[in-house]
Amino acid sequence: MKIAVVLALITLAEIAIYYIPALASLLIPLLVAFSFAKFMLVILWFMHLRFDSRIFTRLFAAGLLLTLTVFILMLLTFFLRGGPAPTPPGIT
Amino acid sequence: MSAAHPPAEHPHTSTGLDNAKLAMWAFLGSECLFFGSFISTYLLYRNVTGDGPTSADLYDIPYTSISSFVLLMSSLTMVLALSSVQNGDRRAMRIWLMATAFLGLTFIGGQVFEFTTFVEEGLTLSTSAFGSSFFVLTGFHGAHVTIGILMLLGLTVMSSFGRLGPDDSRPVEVVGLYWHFVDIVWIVIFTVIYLIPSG
Amino acid sequence: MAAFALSACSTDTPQSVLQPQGEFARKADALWDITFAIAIAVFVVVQGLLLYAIFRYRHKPGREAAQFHGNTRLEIAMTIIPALILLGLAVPTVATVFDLAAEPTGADVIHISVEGRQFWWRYDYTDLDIVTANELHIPTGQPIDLSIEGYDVNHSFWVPRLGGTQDVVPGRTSRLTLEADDPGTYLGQCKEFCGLSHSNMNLRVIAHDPGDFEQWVSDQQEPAAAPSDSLAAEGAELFVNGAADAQFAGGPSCASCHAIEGLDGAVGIIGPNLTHFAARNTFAGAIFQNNESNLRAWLANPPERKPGSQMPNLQLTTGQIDALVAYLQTLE
Amino acid sequence: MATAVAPQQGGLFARPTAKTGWWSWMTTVDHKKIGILYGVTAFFFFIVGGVEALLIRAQLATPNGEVLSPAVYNQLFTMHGLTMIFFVVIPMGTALMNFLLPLMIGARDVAFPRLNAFSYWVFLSAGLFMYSAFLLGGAPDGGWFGYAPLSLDPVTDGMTYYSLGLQIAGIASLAGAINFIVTIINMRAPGMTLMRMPVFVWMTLITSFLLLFAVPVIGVALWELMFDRLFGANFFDPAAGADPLLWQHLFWLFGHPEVYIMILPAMGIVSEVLPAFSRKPLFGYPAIVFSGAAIAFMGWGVWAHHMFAAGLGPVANSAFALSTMFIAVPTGVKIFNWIGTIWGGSVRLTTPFLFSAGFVSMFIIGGLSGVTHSIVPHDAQQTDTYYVVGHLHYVLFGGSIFGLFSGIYYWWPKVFGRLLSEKIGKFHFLLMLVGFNLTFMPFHILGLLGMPRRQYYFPANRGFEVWNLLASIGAFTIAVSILVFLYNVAVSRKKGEAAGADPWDARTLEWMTTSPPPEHNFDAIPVVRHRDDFWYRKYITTPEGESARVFAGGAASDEEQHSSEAASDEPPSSSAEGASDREPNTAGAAPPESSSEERPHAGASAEEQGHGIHLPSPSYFPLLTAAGMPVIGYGFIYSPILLAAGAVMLLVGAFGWVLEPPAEEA
Repeated sequence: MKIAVVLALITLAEIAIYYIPALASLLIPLLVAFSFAKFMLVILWFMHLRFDSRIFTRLFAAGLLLTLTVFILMLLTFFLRGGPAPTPPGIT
Repeated sequence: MSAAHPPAEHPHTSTGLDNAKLAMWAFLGSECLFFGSFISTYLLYRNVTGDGPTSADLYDIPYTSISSFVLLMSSLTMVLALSSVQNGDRRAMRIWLMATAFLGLTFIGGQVFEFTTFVEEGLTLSTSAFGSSFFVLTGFHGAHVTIGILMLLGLTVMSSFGRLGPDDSRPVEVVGLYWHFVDIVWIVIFTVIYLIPSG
Repeated sequence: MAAFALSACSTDTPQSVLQPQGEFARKADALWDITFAIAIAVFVVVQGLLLYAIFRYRHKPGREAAQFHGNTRLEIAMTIIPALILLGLAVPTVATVFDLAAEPTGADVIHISVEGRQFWWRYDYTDLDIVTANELHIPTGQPIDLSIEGYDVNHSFWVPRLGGTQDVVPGRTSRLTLEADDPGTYLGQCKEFCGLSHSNMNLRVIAHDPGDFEQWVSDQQEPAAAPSDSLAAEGAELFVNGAADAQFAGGPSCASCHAIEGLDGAVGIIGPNLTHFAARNTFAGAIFQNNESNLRAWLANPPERKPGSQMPNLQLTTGQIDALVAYLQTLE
Repeated sequence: MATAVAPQQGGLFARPTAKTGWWSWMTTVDHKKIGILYGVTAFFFFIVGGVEALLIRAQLATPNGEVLSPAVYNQLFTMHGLTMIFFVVIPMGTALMNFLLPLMIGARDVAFPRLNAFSYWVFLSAGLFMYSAFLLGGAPDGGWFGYAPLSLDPVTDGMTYYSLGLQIAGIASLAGAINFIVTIINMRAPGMTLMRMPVFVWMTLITSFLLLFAVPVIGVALWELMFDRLFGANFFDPAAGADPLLWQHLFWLFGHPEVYIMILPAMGIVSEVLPAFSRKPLFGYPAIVFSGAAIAFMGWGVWAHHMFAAGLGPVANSAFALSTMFIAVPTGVKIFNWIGTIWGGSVRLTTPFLFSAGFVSMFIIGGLSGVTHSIVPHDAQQTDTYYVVGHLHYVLFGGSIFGLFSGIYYWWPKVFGRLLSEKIGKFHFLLMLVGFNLTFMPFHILGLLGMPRRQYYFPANRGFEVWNLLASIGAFTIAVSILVFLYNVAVSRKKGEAAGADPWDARTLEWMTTSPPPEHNFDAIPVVRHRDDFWYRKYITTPEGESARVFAGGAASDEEQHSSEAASDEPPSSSAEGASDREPNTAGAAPPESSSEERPHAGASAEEQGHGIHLPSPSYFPLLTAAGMPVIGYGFIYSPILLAAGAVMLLVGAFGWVLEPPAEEA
């Protein structure tokens, strides 16, 4: 129950900072941090990873970390050279 | 499943862990890559809007926040359902399962409404790469929620016909894992897709 | 292995990557020579060990297998030695990667925009105001800066003796540098599968001495000559307006796809620019010699001669073909 | 899922009970039967893919070949690649895994028997679905790599079949991978710690993890392709500002791990076969295991080396060149360890051993040519030429297929109870080795001479003629060698030597039980005390480091042609009986006495132990559920009605699956 209250509060905070202009420069890091917090709360408590076998944690973490690594690398190969197909062709 | 013969006892396993639960966690690990691919596609294309509307034109943050909150709360009811059955209260479990399914349905209803609005404002699957990646990513998430709802209703029905077994919380726990996962995927989608403004 | 030596000596292998004829192909080849030598050495040692072990330790009555599970020192050595060899390869590789990627600079560098299309190549000499197809003319002894542009599907530009490969990706512009040591014709081909006539998407690079290249450039910059005789004039008329008969009229004319500088109304951009068509040795993805009989066969039914060709069968009559061929052959 | 319920007799959800006949094969959930189904199906597709290859080689035997039209040629090379990868090498590995995995870890079945059956039927559906495209307007023709935007080309439905068919095959792989992972983690016999597992089991585990993580990536790419083709989405259409390179990234993010998915099981087989016939433990077991894991892990960081010519820029190219080079290190470790395994052994040159040695030998070549690809500037010359085709066949044919044949010869007696002929087998090996090198060595030369791949003809006068002709002759030699294998199978079925439980004097648990194994695998689950446990039940290691057979009387001997009772306390005296230290290729060897031994009825022997061995009953629902998938596929292409029908099949199948009773009284 406590976890649920925390989750609700974080969501409220997320929306709040979206509308506070003073925090504009911090917006993305803050949002990512909040999102990460919610993510961890759900998997650790709601999905019992905190109390359950380490094997489950490893299975899930393997997929999650692989996803992060591989797709960050992939997106880097695009954005280091200016994003997707920067010169759309005129003719099809 | 393998050793599911009466009397129902936990089958012997090398690790002492339940097979179905282990399978579900492995599947969720796999799902990370699935949604990771779609989210990466979206991140690549979020500004490729062509002549169509952009995310800034479309997103209604308060609206989506509410539906996100609904989905988040459905995780709570799912936890309550599991703890009910673990305490032996199957009636309470069914109520909480129904509540979870109801919240899920509310979320799906919200998504259908959102999609309709976007289409009216001129964003369809074929408007732009942004449109394609948005609809397919959120659509696949919606499909996951829908499958979750079907499983929740299935559990409820089976429980009322006494086909879940007397003390058996395993199916509820396994479906619960799936449900929570779908929820955390939405946490990521809500933050990365809706909240972080496109630059 | 003798086969490799053989192929390196033979002279009738115009697309061999083992016979570089230019600076950029030579850099790749130099790396290959090192790598190949190391690979052969490793192959001989490892394969030798394997065969030796099998025959030395084959079963004979009375032989007992020694029961050991491993040897930590040996295993560590087996990990470190290959890693060191690879490190030795990595350094020149990375250096060459950056070397080849560097954009050539200088006032005399020729910039050409290369576009791969189904199934031919379009070259636009951006500074010289020349557009041509399939046959790329370059001067010898200087780097040519190619900007590789996509159009319809993926292709890949490749002239093995002069330089590496660059994929053509629609929506993207990439670079490739070529250089030829000596005058001559160098063959190349589209390398990325691009549909029915992928095999028919050839290209040629024709390298000239710098003086000859100047001459070629000034020839190309001239507009097409006016048709000299009446048959050719009829062909030019047909080219722009199509024929008056039922099949051709109102449909596409040659000029809806092809441009000819100096011929009013011929400004199409879908097919190759034909301003100096008769000066080319080959046509249609450099697969046909540019002569009258090939040209006639081509005009009679392009998709049959080159499957999947974007140029449709226009149901031309023999008379129309006569006129068009006569005109095209005036386009020196 | 299905949990304890009072068994309901009859009715809608009654489970089938057939133990023999074709219906029993349709409804089986026995991992051994499913393994055989996988093997037979994969071999069928091997023949089909092989015929496609022969047609291609017939076309390319001479310059300007006119055997095939370009449209047909493009379909054939596409389907050859898809077939060999998705419907031959992977499922052939799965066949062996299915049959052997539970036996090797001392389990009665996999963790989810019905899911296992489901995987098979989905795999079969995917294959039939893909091939039905030939009859329905044209097979996929955009290459197995399906590069967009060419794969968006709407001329035929071929690439729609590609996007849906591979998706279905992916579901099969994913279900199988999850099943194997859970089985290996959870179903090991007592004492079977991870580091006591046979290497084949390790490689299965690693392969399954690769599939688990790689399949969703290609799944997403295929969904996106399907949405582009069918519903006008813009994932890969450059006209809408989309970047076709996204397809290449997603495809190779899957495609490179896929290479290891195909080679690691073969590496596992070799790591079983070499020790068995060298009569030595595997050299450097931990190194082999960890290098396998390292290859799998590093395999995720090298995908862009398939895109060196795509214009990623020098930084990305250098980074991927480095990661590619260093993946050669763990691969090299494996090769050295295999040589170390043979070193000092007492090597019996049996057919399985020869195929394994052939694997190592050919894989050295494939590995070295792989290293040459990482030299980016020269890769720019090799890429998309026959050099690459040569390399990949040295890895996938010289590697995977040789390894799989090694496994087939090695485990054939376990699966069918009869040995394959050694004489014919060795002939098969020789012919295949010669044919293979004759086919694919010239490919390297052709590539260096500048012949691009995926060409429906090659022109004369470019120096390609001789090598192409040699390659075509080689291809037909391989075909003959496959006929020799089929002849061997036919001979073995009729008059093959009875195998007994342990014809090779092998090391791992599957040889403890009868050949073929009983439905419940082991009368009593063995307790594992060693790596290569079965070996240490038969032999002790003397203080001099040599092995000595353990007799009932305690005497040790290295003589052949005797049978002995294994020194084992569990199961008491029965299972290892008939283990004979006999070379099947020494002609005239007496058939082991165990071949005629009758095993006690499964139930009876189990009753003696005081536990009923309850194996799950067969089930209709995996088949029904799986059959819904291609129907959905056709629905996407042709009609919403079919789509609905497929969805109904899927749902009914799933509900039946959940609701059927766990077992039926036989």
